[in-house]
Amino acid sequence: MSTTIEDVEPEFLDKVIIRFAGDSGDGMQLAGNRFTDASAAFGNDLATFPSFPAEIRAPAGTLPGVSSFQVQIADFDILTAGDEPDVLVAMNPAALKSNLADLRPMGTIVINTEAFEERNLAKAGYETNPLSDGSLNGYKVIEAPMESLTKEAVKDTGVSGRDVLRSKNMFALGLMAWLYSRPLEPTIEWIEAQFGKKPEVAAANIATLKAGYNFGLTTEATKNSAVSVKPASLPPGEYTTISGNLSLAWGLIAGAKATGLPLFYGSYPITPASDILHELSRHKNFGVRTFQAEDEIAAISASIGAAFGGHLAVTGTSGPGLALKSEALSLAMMTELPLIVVNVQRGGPSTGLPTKPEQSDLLFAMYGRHGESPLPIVAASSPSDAYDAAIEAIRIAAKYMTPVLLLSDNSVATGSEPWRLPERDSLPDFTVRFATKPNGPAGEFMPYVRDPLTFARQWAVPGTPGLEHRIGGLEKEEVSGNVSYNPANHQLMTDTRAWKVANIANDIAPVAVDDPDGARTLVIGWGSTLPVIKAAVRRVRNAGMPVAHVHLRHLNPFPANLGEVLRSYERVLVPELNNGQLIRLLRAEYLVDAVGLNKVSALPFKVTEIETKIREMI
Amino acid sequence: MSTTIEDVEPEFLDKVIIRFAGDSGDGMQLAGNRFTDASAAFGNDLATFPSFPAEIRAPAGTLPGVSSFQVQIADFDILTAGDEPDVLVAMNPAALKSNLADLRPMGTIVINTEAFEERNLAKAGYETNPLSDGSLNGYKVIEAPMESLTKEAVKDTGVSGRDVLRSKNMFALGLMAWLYSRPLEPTIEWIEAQFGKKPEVAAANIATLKAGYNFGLTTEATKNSAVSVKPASLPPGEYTTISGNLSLAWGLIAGAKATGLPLFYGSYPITPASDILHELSRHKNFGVRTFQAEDEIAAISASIGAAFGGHLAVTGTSGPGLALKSEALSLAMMTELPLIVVNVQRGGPSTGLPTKPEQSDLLFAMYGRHGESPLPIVAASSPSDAYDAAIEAIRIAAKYMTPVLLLSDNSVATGSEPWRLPERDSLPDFTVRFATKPNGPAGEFMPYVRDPLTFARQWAVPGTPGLEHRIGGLEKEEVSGNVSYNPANHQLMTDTRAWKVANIANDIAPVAVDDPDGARTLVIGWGSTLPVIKAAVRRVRNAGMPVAHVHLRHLNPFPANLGEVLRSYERVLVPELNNGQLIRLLRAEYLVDAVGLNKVSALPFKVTEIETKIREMI
Amino acid sequence: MTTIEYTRGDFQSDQEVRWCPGCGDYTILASVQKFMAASGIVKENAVFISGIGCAARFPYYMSTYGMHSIHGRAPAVATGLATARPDLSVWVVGGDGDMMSIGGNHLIHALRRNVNIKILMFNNQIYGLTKGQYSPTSEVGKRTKSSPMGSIDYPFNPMSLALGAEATFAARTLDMDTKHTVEILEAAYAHKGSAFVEIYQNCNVFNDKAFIALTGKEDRDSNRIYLEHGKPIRFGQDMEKAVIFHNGEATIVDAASVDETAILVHDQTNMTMAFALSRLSHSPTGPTPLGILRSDDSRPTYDDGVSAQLARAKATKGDGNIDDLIRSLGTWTVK
Amino acid sequence: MTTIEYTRGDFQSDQEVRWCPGCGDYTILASVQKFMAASGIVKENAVFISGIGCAARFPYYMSTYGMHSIHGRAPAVATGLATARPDLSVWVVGGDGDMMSIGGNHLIHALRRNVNIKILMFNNQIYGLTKGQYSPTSEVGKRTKSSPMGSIDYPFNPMSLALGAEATFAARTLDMDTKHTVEILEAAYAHKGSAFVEIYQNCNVFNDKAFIALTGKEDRDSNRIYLEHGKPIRFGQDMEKAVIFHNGEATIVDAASVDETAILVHDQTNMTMAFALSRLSHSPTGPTPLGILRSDDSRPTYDDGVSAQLARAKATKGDGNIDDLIRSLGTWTVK
Ligand SMILES: Cc1ncc(C[n+]2csc(CCOP(=O)(O)OP(=O)(O)O)c2C)c(N)n1
Ligand SMILES: Cc1ncc(C[n+]2csc(CCOP(=O)(O)OP(=O)(O)O)c2C)c(N)n1
Ligand code: SF4
Ligand code: SF4
Ligand SMILES: [Mg+2]
Ligand SMILES: [Mg+2]
Repeated sequence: MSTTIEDVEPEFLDKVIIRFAGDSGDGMQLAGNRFTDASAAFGNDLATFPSFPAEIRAPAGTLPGVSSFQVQIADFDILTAGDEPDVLVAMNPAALKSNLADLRPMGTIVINTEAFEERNLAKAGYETNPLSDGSLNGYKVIEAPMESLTKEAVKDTGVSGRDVLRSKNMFALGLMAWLYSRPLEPTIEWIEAQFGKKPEVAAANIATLKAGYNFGLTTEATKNSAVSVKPASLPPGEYTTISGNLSLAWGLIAGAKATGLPLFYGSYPITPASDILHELSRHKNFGVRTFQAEDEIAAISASIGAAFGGHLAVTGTSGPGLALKSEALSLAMMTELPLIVVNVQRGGPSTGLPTKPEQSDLLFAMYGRHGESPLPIVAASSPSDAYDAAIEAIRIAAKYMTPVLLLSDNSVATGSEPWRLPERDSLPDFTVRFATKPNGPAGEFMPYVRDPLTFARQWAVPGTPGLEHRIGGLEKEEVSGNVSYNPANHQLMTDTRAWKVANIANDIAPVAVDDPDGARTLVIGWGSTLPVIKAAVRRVRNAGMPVAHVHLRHLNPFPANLGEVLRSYERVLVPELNNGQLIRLLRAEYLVDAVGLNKVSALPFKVTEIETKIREMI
Repeated sequence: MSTTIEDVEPEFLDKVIIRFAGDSGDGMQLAGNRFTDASAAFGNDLATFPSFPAEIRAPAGTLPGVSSFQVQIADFDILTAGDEPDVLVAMNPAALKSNLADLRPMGTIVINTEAFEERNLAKAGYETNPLSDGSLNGYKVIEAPMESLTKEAVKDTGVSGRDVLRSKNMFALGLMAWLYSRPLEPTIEWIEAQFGKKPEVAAANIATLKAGYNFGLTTEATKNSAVSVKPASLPPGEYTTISGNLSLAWGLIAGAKATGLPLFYGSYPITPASDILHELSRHKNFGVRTFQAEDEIAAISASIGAAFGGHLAVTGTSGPGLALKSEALSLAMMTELPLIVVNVQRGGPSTGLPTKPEQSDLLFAMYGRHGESPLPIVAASSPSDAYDAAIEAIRIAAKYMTPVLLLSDNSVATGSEPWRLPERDSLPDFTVRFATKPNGPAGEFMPYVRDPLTFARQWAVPGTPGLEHRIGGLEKEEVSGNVSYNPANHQLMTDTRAWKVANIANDIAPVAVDDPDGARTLVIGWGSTLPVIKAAVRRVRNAGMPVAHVHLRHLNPFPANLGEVLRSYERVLVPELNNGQLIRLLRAEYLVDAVGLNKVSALPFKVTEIETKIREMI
Repeated sequence: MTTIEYTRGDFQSDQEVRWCPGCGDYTILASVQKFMAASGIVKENAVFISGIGCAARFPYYMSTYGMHSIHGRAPAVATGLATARPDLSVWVVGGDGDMMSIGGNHLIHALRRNVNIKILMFNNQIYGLTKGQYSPTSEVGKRTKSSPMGSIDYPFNPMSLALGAEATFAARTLDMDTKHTVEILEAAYAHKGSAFVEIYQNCNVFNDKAFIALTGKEDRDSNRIYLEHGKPIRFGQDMEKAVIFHNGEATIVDAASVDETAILVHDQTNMTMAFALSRLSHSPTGPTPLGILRSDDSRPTYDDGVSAQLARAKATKGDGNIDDLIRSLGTWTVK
Repeated sequence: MTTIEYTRGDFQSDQEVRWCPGCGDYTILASVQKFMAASGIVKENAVFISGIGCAARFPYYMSTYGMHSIHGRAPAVATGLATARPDLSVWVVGGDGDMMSIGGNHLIHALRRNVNIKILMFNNQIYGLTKGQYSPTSEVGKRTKSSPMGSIDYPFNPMSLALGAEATFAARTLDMDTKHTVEILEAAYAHKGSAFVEIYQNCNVFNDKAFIALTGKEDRDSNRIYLEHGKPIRFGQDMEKAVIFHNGEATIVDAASVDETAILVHDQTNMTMAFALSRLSHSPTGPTPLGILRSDDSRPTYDDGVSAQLARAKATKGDGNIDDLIRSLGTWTVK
């Protein structure tokens, strides 16, 4: 079997700027050139910008000794090597220090950790280690002990002495090849040609190259995969750049704050959701409790326990983990406790493609429980939107006493974009009021007395005198909450649970149709396809053809006006990164003959793919 | 809280015949009369048939000493107390012996186990104990040590001596009240009136009555709940009477036999699926291996292991267990191993109503996995049909190398009906041929080489020299089966998995429409509603109105002609014991404006409910 | 906290108890209610969490807060509750199937974490609710509906399993022995951390007399080995039997046959000794240790650890401010 | 069965090994391949089943049959396979997270059932694949991405847990010590029933040097306690240390300070002794027992039990006939 052909993907990228930086002895120019060639072989447009130390022999490890090579790769004609790099490879502290300022916010830094020891830090003028002092918090950091990994990789190739570490640039190159799905072949061929006479050197370079690539693969390293299409101009305001996992975590903290309840996050690590756990575990001073459970079932079960105890409970995971949570989620539904279940979708089914984007868990979120078990579903459409989506999910959960599914995906989670920050002190008020007084005729507490408007039951937490009560997974008698086998009651409770969720349609914004020109064709999407659909719609309109766009935040219930909107267009296109999931819900609900544009190739849509389809339809 | 109001259900029953039998001192007449009164209070039509010992003082425990009381309850006018009882309460061996011959096949026997000791057995003329010698295999047996339970129940009531056991008839009565959802109140009132002067006797009787009722509740005892509407006349043939759990178990044995493979059944007990495990564990001489796992995840995982090893593997459960199997089922789908997942649906969501019928897991079966994970779904429509449905599921699984969901429900599982047996030696031949030779260019085995017609991959089992290979849950490269991150390959494999299942539509019978009179209205159903829909359709037709009926065995894929059939009717009615699940699939797939008739009250449909709706629509 | 005077009845709920008459669960319920009334636990602070099974109906019968959750997950639900709300007294109740079959993983993880929850496992060596299949504590050879030719599953020894999972408190008692049950409950409550209490419980319907060796008039005195911390381990009708260490194993001998000093003095803080004692009986058909095998308060509890980290974070970083948090990566302004 | 001559290479698959350079998994892979070649196992009869994790990529690198299943479920998959196909040699491979976190329940149940599978747990005390969170074997206080203030989870002692779960075979070895690893694999294979082998494995990327006390030049000789059945337990640079039983616990002493006869003679069939030895170290930062803690062939295996019941059923009832079965409840005829 060939090494890498299987893994090569003709990645879609609007554009990416990568800068390799290291000591002048680190072979960064070579790494950069090889990466450029591999990309050229691949049909991308390229522009490069090498930068050498000004001094011929600046001392190793110092700032003046840093050498760098920047390459911009794009799908379209480009003229310059770009401005802010998206990725910085930093082989030593000096390289980091002299290049970090250029890196875009939330960019990726690939670090050769072993170079970050005291002597090198001092040479670069660092007083504390940037790897641990928190100064890299705003970036996505991939750490690798490149030196020892290189040593190990070349162990059996016959190189020795100074030659051993020579090939560590190949480690960096291999890792970048994994992150940006470049083929290894051109580089291997080049190495073989170059070192034909020194087979051991060739072998060492190839071994290290592969080691870097495999390191990415084995540790499930993900690139920033969101395709962010910047609007022509940003509206005025204060901005930061944010990735989706972070903003989602912050949204959870903010939403919990809005309810006045402490946040509890139960989770089991899983790509690409783990970073939410990591981020939340850093904010204990917000009263956030993170619980790393033994598995996803324990994670949701513990969260249900915390919810029963009056915490704003959240459990986060990705597809396989959501599958495991299904039974307990049904319990949360039956007990009508607020709970947020975050699902960061990845390529499926089964273990699938853990580091790839896909939107294929929508129907699972909708129907993934036994029995009639309706739950609200909220989806985040972009990295910054994940903040608002999390707050909205919490609003619904707390107000309606219901679990809510919050869908993100790999593109939202690991992608990043500029985010116009909400004003200070603008957090909404969702203050939760626990029950404090008995509500039963005999002075007892009846847990299934409902609010007449929201159908929500009351939340009485242990520790409150006089409200002692029991809940559970057997069917409950209305009002009293006692176990009931009564048929009429089962019908009533089933209907009530359905109504409760359906009724939320009246409490969410109607869909806003983006249709400046009175179009007859509507594109409707959800989740991380937002920027691509927007760009495609813009291009079609620029070509003088009217087309409307709707993007859904609420997947269940649908906004009240959705049916009307859909029926007011002649043609409806539903682009999704799955085999047609939203479209099934729309067709079943509204009987509209919508058309799907589907892609399940572990890649985001290209703007042109959607553009072409829209043009075809119009 | 009142004791029983919560649990009372106005049960739908076409008709049921119950016979209480015991020693003349056992109070059977009284139990029978009370049961009759409770049913009358309930609005049923009734006919009773008491039968007393011929001899005035026949010795206790002997055949001549047996006293019995039969009552027939029905929804419609009845004239006699019926012929074959559906249920026999046998308080001692003599009662069993003298009444068993009358009991209908697959009927229920409620046994007072403690009376079945040597002396009583001898008195009744039994040489071996019928409770353990297998002679009750054809029945559903509910055993209860009524004497000691009665003793315990009355412990604190103050009765003593001979009075203690007097109330054991109340235990039997309470248990019957649970099984047939009769209210306890009328009986309690009667007891209080009757024993007003002996409060301790009244208390003892009430305590025992409740103990019997609670015994049913606590041990999740289920009645035979199927509503079997007998056809006017049975076609000629050899018949037996069968319950759905048994026929499903036998169908699995038969289907495995047809493939030539040993049967492996991995399961964790759960109501109402446990009896499949019990039945299969009795047939080890068929080479059947049953594995009682630590949980449902282990049950399906072990079954996947057995399937990898070349067994015809089956895992059976009910809703909550299916939820737990979701992740592993996705693995089975990805590895494309044959596997049958039996789901005996019960009232949901969560723990729900474990002993009640419901059809609410269809969408869960369809979409209950993360990622794009399509699987065939086959449903059993009646107790006898479960045999054929099991065989069909196995045919599809083995031929297409895919897991198959086999849906049953509480009505199918615990109900019973006459079954026209297949001829001897008529078992179809599904012989599985394992791969024996390498299929790769270099003499290796490539597990994802596919059959051009079925898209099935080859099944090579460990132990076969030269075919060593690895499978797993990461996306697989076509043909080679190696792990692949290639986008085009992911699209291809996703599409192939979808096509493979969709293509089965060409290998199943087109739907047969029952439409003798050229109707304009179609009723379409699935699963255990078959007999009720049939009866309703018959009544409508008898009233001179044409109506068509289709009942689906295959829920995914749908038969190839289904769309055409649906579109050829003006009105389509979809009655389901859920909130509208099949109807969503039909609407999304065919855009037909079907109308649902839905009931989620833990009860089967009444014939009149469906009849009324059809009349309304026509 | 003012002490409130409770009676047993204060802990009885309004729900009819629906176990089979004569079921051992009744006695345990009474013991728990009795213990509760005297424990000093304020009623509204007590929570009973259960899974599914006959035993798991328990919370309905307690007038405290409670949750009848799903099969096997009660220890995990309780872990979340106790971590979120260290002010509560959280109790877990379940059967041998609930805790050791489907729930085995949550049980062992709760024990190793030392979450401050008290776990009561009603071991009847059978699945009661589903009408009598063998459980992970059923003896080899047991014939049930799912094992008509006899079970071939070697059972767990619940005490050994709990200790192997680092339980800081592991004890065993008997449904019938209410006095002892209450004592053990008191000790479990007093213990800092998770406590695992196995209660042998007779299921008179599906597995009657499983514990007859410990409950039958003839045998019980010769088979009950009551452990007491600091006391030499002797038992029998006339305390004629003793436990010694022999060849690295706890072994039963005639007390008269050994030197008094050879008799094992029970040390409930000694892990290996606890394990050795757990091996004295695998199924309770002969002499069986009852009482506290292990109780060690030296390990910090999980919930205390969580609270301490929260307090420390607040002390060093101050109360979190969301407006600052979302600006913590640096901002820029578009005019 | 004819014996086939294999070399290590015969067990290498065509797939590129993708672990990080220097990862302990490489050494273990080599040891397993070496063992396999010499074991006498016919290649097509060997099956490697794994869950998910770095360790769990193992089956791809073996040229035998294999399945890379899902996280935590490998012992259950293997149980099904071994029960269905007792003719195969079934091996399970996984990490400490795979086996002891999400897969803990299947592990303990496989051990108690004594299914004939061989379980190799690569314990690197970290979650490698998901980039370095603490695992159920990580030490308290460990700072990781998910525990920035230090972990408060008390870890399992894998040997204690396995023994508490009735493991009939429990052994520990070290990735670097290939000779010892191969010996342990041989013993595990020879054992009748389930074998649990913990292999300390260095994750040089996320948890480097976790086992330095056992692998570092300076300390290793003084910290490796190699157990040998029937031999007194001595260790150290010059065998100057010994293990004795003291106060019911295994204790390390200067060999010189005790009488030769006081030194514990290792008896691998003795469950309590095995447990006592497992308590000598909780995390391998000091003297740590290596080798076979327990090996007891006396308990029947699960798969043999299943086969025996099938054979007995056939012998007594004859081969099943489906036409008779469906008629077994009695039939009637409609003409
Ligand atoms: C997920 C799931 N699987 C299976 C069941 C069925 N079930 C309910 S209780 C039980 C076991 C009962 O045994 P045990 O826990 O020992 O409790 P007992 O009834 O003996 O008190 C089983 C298998 C269920 N409710 N949920
Ligand atoms: C259901 C599920 N949950 C979580 C994950 C993510 N995951 C994969 S491997 C792993 C743990 C890896 O640790 P370990 O088992 O110790 O193996 P190692 O990588 O250290 O060899 C986790 C949490 C998953 N693949 N599936
Ligand atoms: S079945 Fe057994 S455990 Fe359950 S209530 Fe009855 S006696 Fe008790
Ligand atoms: S992350 Fe650790 S365990 Fe995984 S391959 Fe790399 S060194 Fe090995
Ligand atoms: Mg039990
Ligand atoms: Mg690990």
